[in-house]
Amino acid sequence: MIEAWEYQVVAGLLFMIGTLGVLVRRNVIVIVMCIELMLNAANLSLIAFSRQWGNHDGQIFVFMVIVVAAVEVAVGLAIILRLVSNRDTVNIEDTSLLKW
Amino acid sequence: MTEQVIFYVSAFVALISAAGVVLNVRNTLYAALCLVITMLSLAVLFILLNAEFIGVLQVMVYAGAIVVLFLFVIMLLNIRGGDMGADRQPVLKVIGTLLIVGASVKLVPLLSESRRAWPEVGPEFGTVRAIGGTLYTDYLLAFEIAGVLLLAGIVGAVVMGKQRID
Amino acid sequence: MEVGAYVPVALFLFAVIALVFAPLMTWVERKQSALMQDRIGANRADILGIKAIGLLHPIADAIKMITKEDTVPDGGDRLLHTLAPIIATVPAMISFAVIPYGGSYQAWGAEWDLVVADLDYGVLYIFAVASLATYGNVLAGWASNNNWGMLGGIRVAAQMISYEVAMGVSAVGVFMIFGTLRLTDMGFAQQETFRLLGFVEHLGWVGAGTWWVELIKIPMWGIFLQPLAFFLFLTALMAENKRAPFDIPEGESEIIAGYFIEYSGMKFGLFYMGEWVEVVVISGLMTAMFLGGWSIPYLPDDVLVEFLRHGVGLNMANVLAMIAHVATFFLKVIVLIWFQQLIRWSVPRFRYDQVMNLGWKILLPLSLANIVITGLGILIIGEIMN
Amino acid sequence: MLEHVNETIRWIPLLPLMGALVSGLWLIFARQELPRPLVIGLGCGAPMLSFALSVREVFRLATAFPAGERFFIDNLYTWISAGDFHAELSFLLDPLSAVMILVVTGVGSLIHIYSVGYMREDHRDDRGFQRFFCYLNLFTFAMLVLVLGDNLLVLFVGWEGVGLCSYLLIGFWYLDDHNAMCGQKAFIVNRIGDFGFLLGIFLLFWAFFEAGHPTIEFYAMREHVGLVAERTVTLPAWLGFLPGFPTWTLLTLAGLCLFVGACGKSAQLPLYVWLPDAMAGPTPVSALIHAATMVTAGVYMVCRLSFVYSLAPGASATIAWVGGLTAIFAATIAICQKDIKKILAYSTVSQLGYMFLAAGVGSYSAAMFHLMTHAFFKALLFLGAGAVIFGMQHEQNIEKMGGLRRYMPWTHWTFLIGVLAISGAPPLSGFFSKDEILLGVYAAHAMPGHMALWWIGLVTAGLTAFYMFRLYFLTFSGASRAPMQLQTRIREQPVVILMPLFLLAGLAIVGGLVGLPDAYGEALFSLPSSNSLHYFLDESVVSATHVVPPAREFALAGLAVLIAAGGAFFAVFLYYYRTDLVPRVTAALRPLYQLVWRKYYVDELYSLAVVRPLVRISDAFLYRTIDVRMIDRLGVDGTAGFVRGVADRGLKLVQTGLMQSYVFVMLLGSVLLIAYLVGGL
Repeated sequence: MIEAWEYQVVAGLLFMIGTLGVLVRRNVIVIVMCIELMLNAANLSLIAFSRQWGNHDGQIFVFMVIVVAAVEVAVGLAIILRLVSNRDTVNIEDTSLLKW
Repeated sequence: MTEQVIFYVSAFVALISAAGVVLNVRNTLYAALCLVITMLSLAVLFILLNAEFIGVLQVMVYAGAIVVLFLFVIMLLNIRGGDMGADRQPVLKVIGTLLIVGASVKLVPLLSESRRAWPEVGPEFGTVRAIGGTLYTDYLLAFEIAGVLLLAGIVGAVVMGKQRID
Repeated sequence: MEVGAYVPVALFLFAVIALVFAPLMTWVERKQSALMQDRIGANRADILGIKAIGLLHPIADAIKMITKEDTVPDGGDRLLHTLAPIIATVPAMISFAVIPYGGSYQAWGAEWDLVVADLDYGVLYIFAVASLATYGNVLAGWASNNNWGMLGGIRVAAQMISYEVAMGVSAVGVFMIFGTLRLTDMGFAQQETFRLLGFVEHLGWVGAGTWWVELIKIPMWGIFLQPLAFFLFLTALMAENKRAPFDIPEGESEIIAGYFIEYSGMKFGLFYMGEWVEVVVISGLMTAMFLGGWSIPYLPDDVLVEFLRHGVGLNMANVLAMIAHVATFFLKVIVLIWFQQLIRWSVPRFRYDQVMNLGWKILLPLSLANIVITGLGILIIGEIMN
Repeated sequence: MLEHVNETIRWIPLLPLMGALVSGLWLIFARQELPRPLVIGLGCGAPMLSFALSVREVFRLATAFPAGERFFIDNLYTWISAGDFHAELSFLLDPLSAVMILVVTGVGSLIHIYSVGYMREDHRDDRGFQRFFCYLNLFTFAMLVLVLGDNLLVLFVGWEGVGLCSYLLIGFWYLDDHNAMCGQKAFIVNRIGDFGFLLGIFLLFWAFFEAGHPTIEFYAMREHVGLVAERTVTLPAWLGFLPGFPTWTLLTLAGLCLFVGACGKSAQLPLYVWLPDAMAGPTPVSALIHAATMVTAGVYMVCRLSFVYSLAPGASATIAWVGGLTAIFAATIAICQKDIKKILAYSTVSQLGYMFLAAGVGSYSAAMFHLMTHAFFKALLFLGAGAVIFGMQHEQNIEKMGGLRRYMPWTHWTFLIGVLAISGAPPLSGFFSKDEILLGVYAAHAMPGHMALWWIGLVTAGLTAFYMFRLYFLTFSGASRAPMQLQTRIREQPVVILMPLFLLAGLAIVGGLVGLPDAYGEALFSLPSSNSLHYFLDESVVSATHVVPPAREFALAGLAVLIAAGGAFFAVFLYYYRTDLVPRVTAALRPLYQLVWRKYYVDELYSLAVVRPLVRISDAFLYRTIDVRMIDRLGVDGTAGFVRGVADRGLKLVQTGLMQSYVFVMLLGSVLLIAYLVGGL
């Protein structure tokens, strides 16, 4: 029998992998993908909790997260398109203008 | 027994392909494909957790739309490589990686301490009707705000995507 | 339902879909186009001089496809190039699993449900699985290392994402009417009839049981309850299928053949097979949602079984009903396939901007309007009924 | 208490609100006036409709239910809900508020109509016409909320609302600095009173909360007031000079605090100073707000809370004495004034003093009666004065008028009726109401010094007759003292101005009959209980009963009439027959005249004792030291400078612009936090 904590372990590891990706990768598109991984880790965790408590609140949260993710990707990728057309790069380290 | 096998296989695939997203430094497209596989395995886990509607939604939205968008952009920009240029902050990243690895190692024993029995859930749990019922009553405001958010997202994407901003 | 009951059913289904319908489609398509273009059409292939109105062509095609050389372009991605056609074909096939092609029958102590997987979220399953097929086409374009191919892939991605929205939203009206996403439930619901003029009685204009009110009865088919949704949904599904007039990802005149430009042999054939299977899936789904599924108009299942059992006994009555229903279902599917062919060979290919305009500016607003109208209708009818 | 829900009540205040909103929002967003007829229709239609509704509902209230059940309630929604405490936004129509809404909407409608004529040629300000009606409607709304509110909070909303409208309307011609200053003065003085009023509300609520009934609804409070009657408070030692030291009942304290608010709103000593200055507003405003309705809010409040005051004799005595002193004090000032509107203003203060006098001795229904009749004849007088001012091309000095009888006969006759009514000439309305007050004072044996108060009332009646007739003769009789070229242009006013005058004159004549004292009714018409207003109001207010034999009642009335007639004859003598005596009399009484003419130097005293020191302290200490030196330099600039210094030297180095360094810091923080939380650190 699989229990809640095993799902949480998977979710936690997935989140760690996503964070690692955001931290080490330099390609903006991949970084956005890794953010998706983190969101999905949270989704898995919420779904597991929803199952654990036997109510639907967690699933509703996941629904909302999916909505937010869709919007975020649409706008984020549009930003990336602008980035490439303006600066011809997808490297996050080339876009450090926003500082003092 | 079947449940265990499905869980371990899906979890393993999810983690491996997630690692694939991160570690695949040479080809962005493969990273996107790894992401799809992660999403699909997560959908399997969701369905295993009786969240069937959300599982299907996961496939529809993440695999069917979001990652396709990624593919679209990768192909539109014709990005054939992966990361480019030299790393400017290697020390930071090494420390961060160590932190993450350390936290991951602590994670398993930490979470395994709190065991709690799975409750039985009825056949209604996780169905479209049940989720819809909750969504349109208790979470109606959140649902409507989500609608507004989507609209804002559409407008934002259109404005950002225009070639020339007047 | 026991597992044993549906394994043969499923096998039967795959056999019908993959091995019969898809090859037949090639023949239908050729014959139809020939008919519409005033040609003779496929009539050359023969075995020992027997031509059988061109029905041998599918076999000839299959042999040709299998024996052709399979090539991968230089600089292409060998793995993805091989995987792509499979990814494009398999989802289409498995999406048939939730479409019921008959009702529920009791024979010899067992219950026979003529559906492979009766899922609570049936329609969504088809949407989800169908959206996966996109990967096959997109990756094919990418893996070919060909500019036309990649343009085709980009077009596929854009078109799929655009029409998925309209597709999902236009179906919502049907979900609201039937109150379910389960296709078998929809099938049972569509066996009912309603009185077209019933509202005059509910409004109290005439007494209960007035003969001309009772006379005009209409089956509760989706197409009658949701006429607008029928056309919107069909349009969106056809756009998802990427066939003419929505075949801009192929766009022979612009980008040669789009995403499968570098394909040959059975891989090429798989793309076509996927499309044909999708045509059948579309027809099946439309039948299940809008045309009453397996039901015979004005003849509910139980009435039919009750009628038959007096002559042949319960078991055989069920079997006969099953046969009649499956035949009805496939008849409707064939009509819809024919209708799609008619459109395909009548309407010229849209321009890219026209496709996008149709999806975002016509289908989506109309679908949203349909939801609002449906909601109002349900409210008003609910008020009248009470 | 039987409750009768009546959801029509809400439309009585809401109609004027809608009128105000439509015209106000239109002005804000369209930046131009609506067509004139539309403004008039909207501005006058709303209060008139409201009046019609009021009449209908009051009629239903009075006829449909037996005494004791006349109680309509209209609950809009629950405004505040905290624990056991619920404050509803609801309206209450009982006999007390019935009288008030009839006066407010009835007199208000007439004044709205009058304003159409009065403001039609006002071009001092662009879009002034519509703005004026917007404010008037808003005022009507606020006043109706005040009188219809079924708890102290709703009453307070209306209370503040009328204050605001008063401010807006006094400073209506704000381009003139003086008018704006007068508006501010009214507002500030009112605020001082409102502070006490709020304290009173809190005290009352606290008392009822402690007694286990956390409520501020009037009828609920009235039901449970017995529980808090015995509660006392101990005064601090430095208040040892107060009577009754060291323990007061809580109700006395609360009643006094509330009365401070009433002093501000109803212009009683020592907070009356704003009302004469409020005459800077257009004359219809003076008639509506500063004579007929708003200033009576304090009287209404005291009557509404009569169940509190009847249990707080100390507070009642204070009210009576303040009212009496105000009455005579303001009457003396009015004798020497030259501005027609200021005379009427001081007369208003004086009459309000009468009302408080009545309320203080427990004759609440007499106070309400006088409130009503005063609304009729004072509105009439003000509107007549407005017509005079209008005819005289905005000349307000009565020494430059005279002989207007020939030019404006109709105005003259209606004005004369008003003068007679306020002087207490039988059988006009003022006679009955003033007599009932004096009778109440005479009979209030429990009140310390009630005979002194009675004499004060009598003298005031004489003074009133004197200064009103002085005003009348100086304005309307004799030869015109205006410049020749102005004399040729004086004309009678149009119908739209005269019509309200006629109606109000009619009311001023017959208005007293609703409260015809029983003794008169018995003697004249053999009606046993002719004082219908008194019996009608008896359900809402806790009235003291006083039994005076009819013979003595007639005798007292005769004495009052005699004194008033004396004052009037004195005025006739001085200002009609022997006008040459006036300068000599004033010269003979020079110091006294000067004192009264300068209004006892009260404004100067306030300026010296309160305003100047306050301004000095505020400017030198609060503004220059606290605000500029400490808050601005140390607080605002200092914090900003400090943050900027820190950020400039250190923090900006953290902002690398490289997203991943931010991610690293976030990661580090989260890991540390989680490690701390799970205790694994």
